[in-house]
Amino acid sequence: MATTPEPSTILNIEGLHVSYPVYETAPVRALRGIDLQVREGENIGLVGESGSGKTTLARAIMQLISRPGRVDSGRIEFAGRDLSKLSEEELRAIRGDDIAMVIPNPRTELNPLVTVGKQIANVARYHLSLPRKEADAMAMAMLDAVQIPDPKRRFKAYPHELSGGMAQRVVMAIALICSPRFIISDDATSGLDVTVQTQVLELLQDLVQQQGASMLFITRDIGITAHYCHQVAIIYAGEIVEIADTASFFDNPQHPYSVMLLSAFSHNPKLRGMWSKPEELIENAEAGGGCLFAGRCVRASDTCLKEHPKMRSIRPGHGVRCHHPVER
Amino acid sequence: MSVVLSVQNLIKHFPIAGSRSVVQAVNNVSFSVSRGETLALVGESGSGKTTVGRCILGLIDPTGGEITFQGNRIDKRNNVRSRHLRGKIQLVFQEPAESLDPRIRIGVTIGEPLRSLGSAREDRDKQVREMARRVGLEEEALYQYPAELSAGQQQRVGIARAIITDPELIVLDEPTSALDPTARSEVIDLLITLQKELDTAYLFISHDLSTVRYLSHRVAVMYLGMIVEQGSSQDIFSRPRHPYSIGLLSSVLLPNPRLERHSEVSLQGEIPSPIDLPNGCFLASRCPFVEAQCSERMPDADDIGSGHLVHCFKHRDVIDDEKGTLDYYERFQAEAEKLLSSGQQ
Amino acid sequence: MRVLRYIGKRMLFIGPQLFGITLVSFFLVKLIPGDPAVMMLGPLATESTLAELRTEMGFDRTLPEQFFIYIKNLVLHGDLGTSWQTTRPVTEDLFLRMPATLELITLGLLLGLLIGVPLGVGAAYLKRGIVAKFSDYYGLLAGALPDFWLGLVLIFLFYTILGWVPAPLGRLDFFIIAPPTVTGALLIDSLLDGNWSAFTSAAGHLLLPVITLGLISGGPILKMTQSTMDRMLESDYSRYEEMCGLPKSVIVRHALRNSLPSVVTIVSVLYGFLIGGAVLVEIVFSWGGAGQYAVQGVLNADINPVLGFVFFAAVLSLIIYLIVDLIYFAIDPRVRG
Amino acid sequence: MTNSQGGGANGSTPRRDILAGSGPRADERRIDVYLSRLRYLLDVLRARPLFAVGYVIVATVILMAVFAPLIAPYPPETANPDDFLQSPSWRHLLGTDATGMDIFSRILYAPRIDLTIAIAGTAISAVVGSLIGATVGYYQEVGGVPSFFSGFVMRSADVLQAFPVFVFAIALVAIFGQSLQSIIAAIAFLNIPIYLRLMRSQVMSIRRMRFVEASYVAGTPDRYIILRHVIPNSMAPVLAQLSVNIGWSVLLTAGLSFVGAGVVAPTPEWGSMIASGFQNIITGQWWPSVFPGIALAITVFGFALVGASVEVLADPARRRAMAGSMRERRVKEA
Repeated sequence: MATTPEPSTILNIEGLHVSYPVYETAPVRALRGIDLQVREGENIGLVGESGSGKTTLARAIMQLISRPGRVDSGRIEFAGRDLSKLSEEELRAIRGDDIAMVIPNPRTELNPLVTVGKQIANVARYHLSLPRKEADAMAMAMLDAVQIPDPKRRFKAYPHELSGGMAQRVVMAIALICSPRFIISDDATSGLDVTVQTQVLELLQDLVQQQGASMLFITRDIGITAHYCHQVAIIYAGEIVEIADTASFFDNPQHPYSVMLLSAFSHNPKLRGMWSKPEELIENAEAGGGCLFAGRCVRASDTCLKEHPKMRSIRPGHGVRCHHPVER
Repeated sequence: MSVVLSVQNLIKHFPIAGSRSVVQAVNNVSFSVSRGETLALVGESGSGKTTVGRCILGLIDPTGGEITFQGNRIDKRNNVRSRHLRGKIQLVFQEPAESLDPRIRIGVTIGEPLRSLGSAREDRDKQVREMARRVGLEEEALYQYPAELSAGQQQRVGIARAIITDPELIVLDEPTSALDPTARSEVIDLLITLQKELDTAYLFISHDLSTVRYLSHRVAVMYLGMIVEQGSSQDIFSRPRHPYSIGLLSSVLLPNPRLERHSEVSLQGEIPSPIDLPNGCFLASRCPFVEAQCSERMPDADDIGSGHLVHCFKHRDVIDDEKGTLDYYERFQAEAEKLLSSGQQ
Repeated sequence: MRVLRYIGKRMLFIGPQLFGITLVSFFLVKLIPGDPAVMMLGPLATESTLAELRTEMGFDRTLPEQFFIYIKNLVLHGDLGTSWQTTRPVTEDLFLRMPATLELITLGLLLGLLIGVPLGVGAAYLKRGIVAKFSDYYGLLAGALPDFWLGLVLIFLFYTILGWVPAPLGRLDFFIIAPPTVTGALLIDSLLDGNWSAFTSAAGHLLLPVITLGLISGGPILKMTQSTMDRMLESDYSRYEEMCGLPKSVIVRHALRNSLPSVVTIVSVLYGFLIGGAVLVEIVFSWGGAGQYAVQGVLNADINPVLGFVFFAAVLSLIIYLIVDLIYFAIDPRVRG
Repeated sequence: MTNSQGGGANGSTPRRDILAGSGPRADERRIDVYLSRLRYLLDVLRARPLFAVGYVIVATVILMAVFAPLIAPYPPETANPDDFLQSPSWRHLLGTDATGMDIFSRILYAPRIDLTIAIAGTAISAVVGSLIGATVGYYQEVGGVPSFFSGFVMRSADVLQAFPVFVFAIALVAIFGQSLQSIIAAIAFLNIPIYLRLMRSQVMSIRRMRFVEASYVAGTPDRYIILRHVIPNSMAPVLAQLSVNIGWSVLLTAGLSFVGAGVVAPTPEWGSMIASGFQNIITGQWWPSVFPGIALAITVFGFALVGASVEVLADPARRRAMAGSMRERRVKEA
C-alpha cells in the first residue's frame, strides 16, 4: 500500500522485504513488507521481541544488511532520495552525517585502541571536512553537551576506562556531532542500569529535540516508548502489526499482540490468562499464508489462518493489521 | 516458619591483579530465607547480588561472614558439594542456553544431579519423566538437544534439573531476564506453582522490579554490595524509605504515558566504582537528601516495623506519606486491568 | 613510570627462568651418549690419558657438582666452557656465530613481513579478489614447503643454472677481507668500515637464504594477518565505524592497528623458533651460524657449545618476549591500564 | 501426555533409557545428524574444490604407503652402482641417486616412515597435551595443591617456549638414539605445549560456563565433569589443529633427517633423500633432491588443506556464509 509521502516526511519505507538464507532450510524472512513513514521532528518507537526484525530494519535503513542477508524488494526513501540507488560513496556521506545510529553495549562497539575524543572528532573530521584542530574542539564541545563531567580529561580516555553510562553518552556525542536529521536508536539503553537509563534517555530526548531531528527508537521495552515517543509501532515477525500516536495506542491498543505484550507487563494472572495462549497450545500457522500471529492469538478465527490481514485504519492515525481488532 | 538459609555479615572482596586494592563486591550483607518463601535480592549490575548467590552455592569463597543452611554452617570444607548437603541447594541461571551442555540430551541433563546422590538408574528415569511432566516439557523433548528447544523450554529444563533433587533452597539468578515477555510470565507462573507444591525456599536474584513485585514475598534492595533496605514486598513497593529504593522504583518506565514518575527523588550521576568505597553512606554522592553525617559514617539499620529495615539517617524525611502516590505499580495495575479486561470476544 | 616498573618486574623473572632453562638443558645434554674424552683423543688413546683428561675437564665429578661449577663459571666469569671441536671458548665462538644467524633471520623475517602483511591486509580487504585467492594458495604452499629444500631449489636455479648469485658457501667471497667486527652483522660492519666490496659480497650471499626464509615465514605471517584482519573488520567496532560513515581507508587502518598485536606475536614466535630452526638453511648455505655450531655439538657429544647455544637462545627469546610486551604496551591502552 | 509408547507403568514393554541416551529414537536421530553432516561436507567440497584436492592427496599418500611394494618398480634400499645419478627416463621415472637407487621407488616407500612418525607423534602429543591442558585449566582457579600443580606445569611450558626447540629435538634424538621411537618421542614432545595451551585456554572458558557450574553445584564429581562436559566441549580447536600438525610433523621429521639426526641413510625417507642429493645439485643433478621435496610439499599441502576444511566445517559462521553462496549459485544457474 503505497501512500504518497507527505511533504514533511523525512523517511519513507515501502514494502520492505529482507531475508537471510539458512543452510538446508527455507530462508528466514526477517522483514516482510514494512511500510513506515517518519515525519520531520517526530520520534517513533518501534517495539518488538527479539528476532522480530527490529535490528534488521535499522541496518536496512543504513543500507548495511550483514551478509548473507539481502533486501528482496521494497524501497527506502530518505529526504526524497531512494537509498538503494545511491553509490557506496554517497551512502557513506549519509551515514553518520544525515542518518546516525545510537548503539547498545558501546563498550564493545567503540574502538578499544582509540581515545573517545578522537573517535568523536573523526566523525566530524570526515563528514564536515574539518581540520583536526577544529574537529577536536567540536568533539570537546559535544562531550560537554552530553554532560560528561570533566570533558578535557575524558577526551583522552579510552573506552575501557569509562562506565557504561559514560560510554553511552560518548556514543550519543558521536551520533549527534554532525547534527543528523534522522537518528536510529537500536535498543540503545538496554545495557544500562535503570537509574542511569532514565538520565540518558532524558538527555537523548532533549538533544534530539534541540537539533530538531527525527528519531526511530527501537526497543524491547514497551515502557520506554510510553514516555519518550510520539508514535508507537509494534513489530511482530517482520511485520508492523499496529501503529498509532502514543496516547491513542496506550489508551486503546487494538492488535491482540499489543494487548498481549501489555498484559504480560502487568503480571496480572487474569489479564495474562485472557490474552496469551499457553506455550503448549501455540501452533505454527505461518505455512497457511494467513496472519503470522494467528498461531499464538486468542482471537484467531478460520479467516485468520487463511487470509493475511492488511493494515487498516479504524480511526485516523491508528493503523492495525488484524481481522478482529480489539474494540472497546 | 522455619529458617532455611541465614546469611550473617557476608563479605566478599575480589583482589585486583597487580594492585593492593580490592573490589568490594559484597559488604556486610545479612538476611534469611524461610521455608516456602521467596526473598528477592534486587539491585543494578555491580550491586553484588549475583556474588551473594555464588557464595551461598560454594562457587566462590566468601571473605568473611557466616552462611548457615538448616543449622549447618557452610564453608570451604562443608559446602553444597558435601555428602549431607548435596542436592539440597540448587540453582537456575539467567542464560537458559548456556546453562545446558549443548552436546548432551535433555533427559540426561535433567537426571544428572541424581547421579551424585547414588540413585538407581531405573529410578532416575522415572524421576526424569516425572520432572519433565511437572515443568511442562513433552516427553519428546527428553531426547532432543538444547539447541532444538525454545528459550522458554530450555529454562524449563533448567528448572527441572534444579527440582529433581527435591532441594530446600533454589537460587534463581535472573531466571527470566533473557526471555521474551510471554515466555517470561510462563516461567514465573511455573516457579510459583512449583513453590506451592514443594514448599521450597527461593532466593530470587533480579534487577527486573516488575517480576520481583509479582513473585516475591520479601525484598532486599542492594546497592554497592550492601542491603540498603529490606522488608516485605508490600512495604518495599508501596512504602519504600531508602532514597535509593525510591530512585530505583521511580526509574522504571511503565507502559502508561499518564503515569508520571517522581523526578524529585531521582538519583544524580552514576554508581561509583566498588574499589575504595567511601567511609560514609555509599549513596552520599548521588542522594538528593544528603547531609554532613552521611559522608562521615555508614548509617545502621533502622527497624521501622515488621522487619522493614532501612539504612538511612534521613528516612523519616525522605517521603511524604500523605501523598501516598509512590506505588505506581499499583496504579498501573489498576489502569491496566480497567483497560485490558474488556474487548475479548 | 608504569613501563619501568613493568620492565623491572619482568627482569626479576628472567633470572629464575634462565636458571631453569640451564638446569634442564644441562642434565638433558649430559645424557647424550658418547665420551668426549674418547672423541678428543681418538680411539688409540690409553686408559690413563683418558682418565687424566676426564679429571682435567671435571667429568669425574658427580653431575650436581659439575652443574654447580658450570653455573659458578657462568655467573662469575661469563664462561660457558670450551668446545673440544674448535678448542676455543664457547662464548667467543658464539659471539662470532650468533650475529651471523641473527642477521640472517632478522632480514628473513623482515622480508616475510613485507610479503605477509600487505597480502594479508589485501586479502581481508577484498575477500573475493585475486589477491585473496593468491594469498590462500601462497599461505598453504609456504606452510608446506620445507625451507631447506626451497633453498636448494633456489641455489639450483640462481647459482647452478643462471649464475646470478655467488656460490652458497658462507657469508663472503673467499677473496674479500672481512670488515672488523663491531656488531657481527656483516652488512652493518662493512658499511661502518666503508668497505663497499665487502658490503656487496655480503649482500649477494645473504640474498638467497634471506629469500628462502622470507618466502617461508611470509606464509604464517600472512595467515595470521589475514585471519586477524578478517576478525577485526567483522568486529563490532569496525561495523560501528561503518555505520558512522567513516571512509573505508580509515576503517582498514584502524583494523590493522588492532591486528598488530597478533602480527607481533607470530613474528616473535617465528623469531624464537628460527634461532635454532634456521639451522637447516644455514647448512644448505654453509652459513657457519650458531645453529650449525650447536647441531655439530650435539652430533659429536661436544656438550659446551650445545649448552652455550641454548643459553644464548634463551636469553634472546626472553629479550624478544620483553620487546613484544613493550610493543603491546605501546599499542594497547588496556594493557597499560 | 501425547506419547503413548513410553509411559506404560506396567513395565512389560522395555522402557527407553533416557539417561543412557540410546534407544531406537535416539539412534534414528543420530543417523539423521550424520547424514546431514555428510551433506554439508559435500556442499563445502563443491564450494571449495581445493579441499577435495586435499582429501585426495591425503588418501593417495596413505594408499602409496600401503601399496608401495606393489607399485614400486625397484626395491627401495638396493643400490646399483652402475646406474648412479641417472637423469629421469622411462627406465627410472624420476632418475637415480648417487648410489644408484631408484628415486621413484624410494619416494613411494617414504611415507611409510614419515607418516608413521608424524601421525604417531601428533597423536601422542594431542592426547597427552590435551589431558594435561584440561586438568591444568580446570584446576587453574582452585586453591591448594592443584593450583600449585597447574602453576608448575605452565611455568614449565614457558621455560620450554624459550628453548630453541629444533636443536632440542635433535638433542632428544641424540640422547635416545636414532630409532623410530625416539624420533616419535621427540616430535611428540615438541608438540605437547601446543595442545597444552590450546586445551587449557579452551577449558578455562568452558569451566566458567553455566552448565559446568550447575553440575558442580549438584555435587557431580570433578572427574565426571571433566570427561563428560569439559573435554567434549573443548575438543573442536584441537581436532582442527590435528591435521595441520601432522603436516608440520612431517616437515619436522624431514628436517631432523636432513641434519642427520633422524632416519638413517638407506631407509627411504624424504628428508634424508633431499640431504643425500644436496651435494649433487650444485653440479647440476637436481633430481635426487627436487623430487622428494615435491612429494614432501604435496603431502604437507594435503594435510594442511584437510585441516583448513575441518576448521570450516566446525565454524557455524561459515555455515551461514555457505547458505549465501549456495543462493548465489542457484541464482546463477537459473
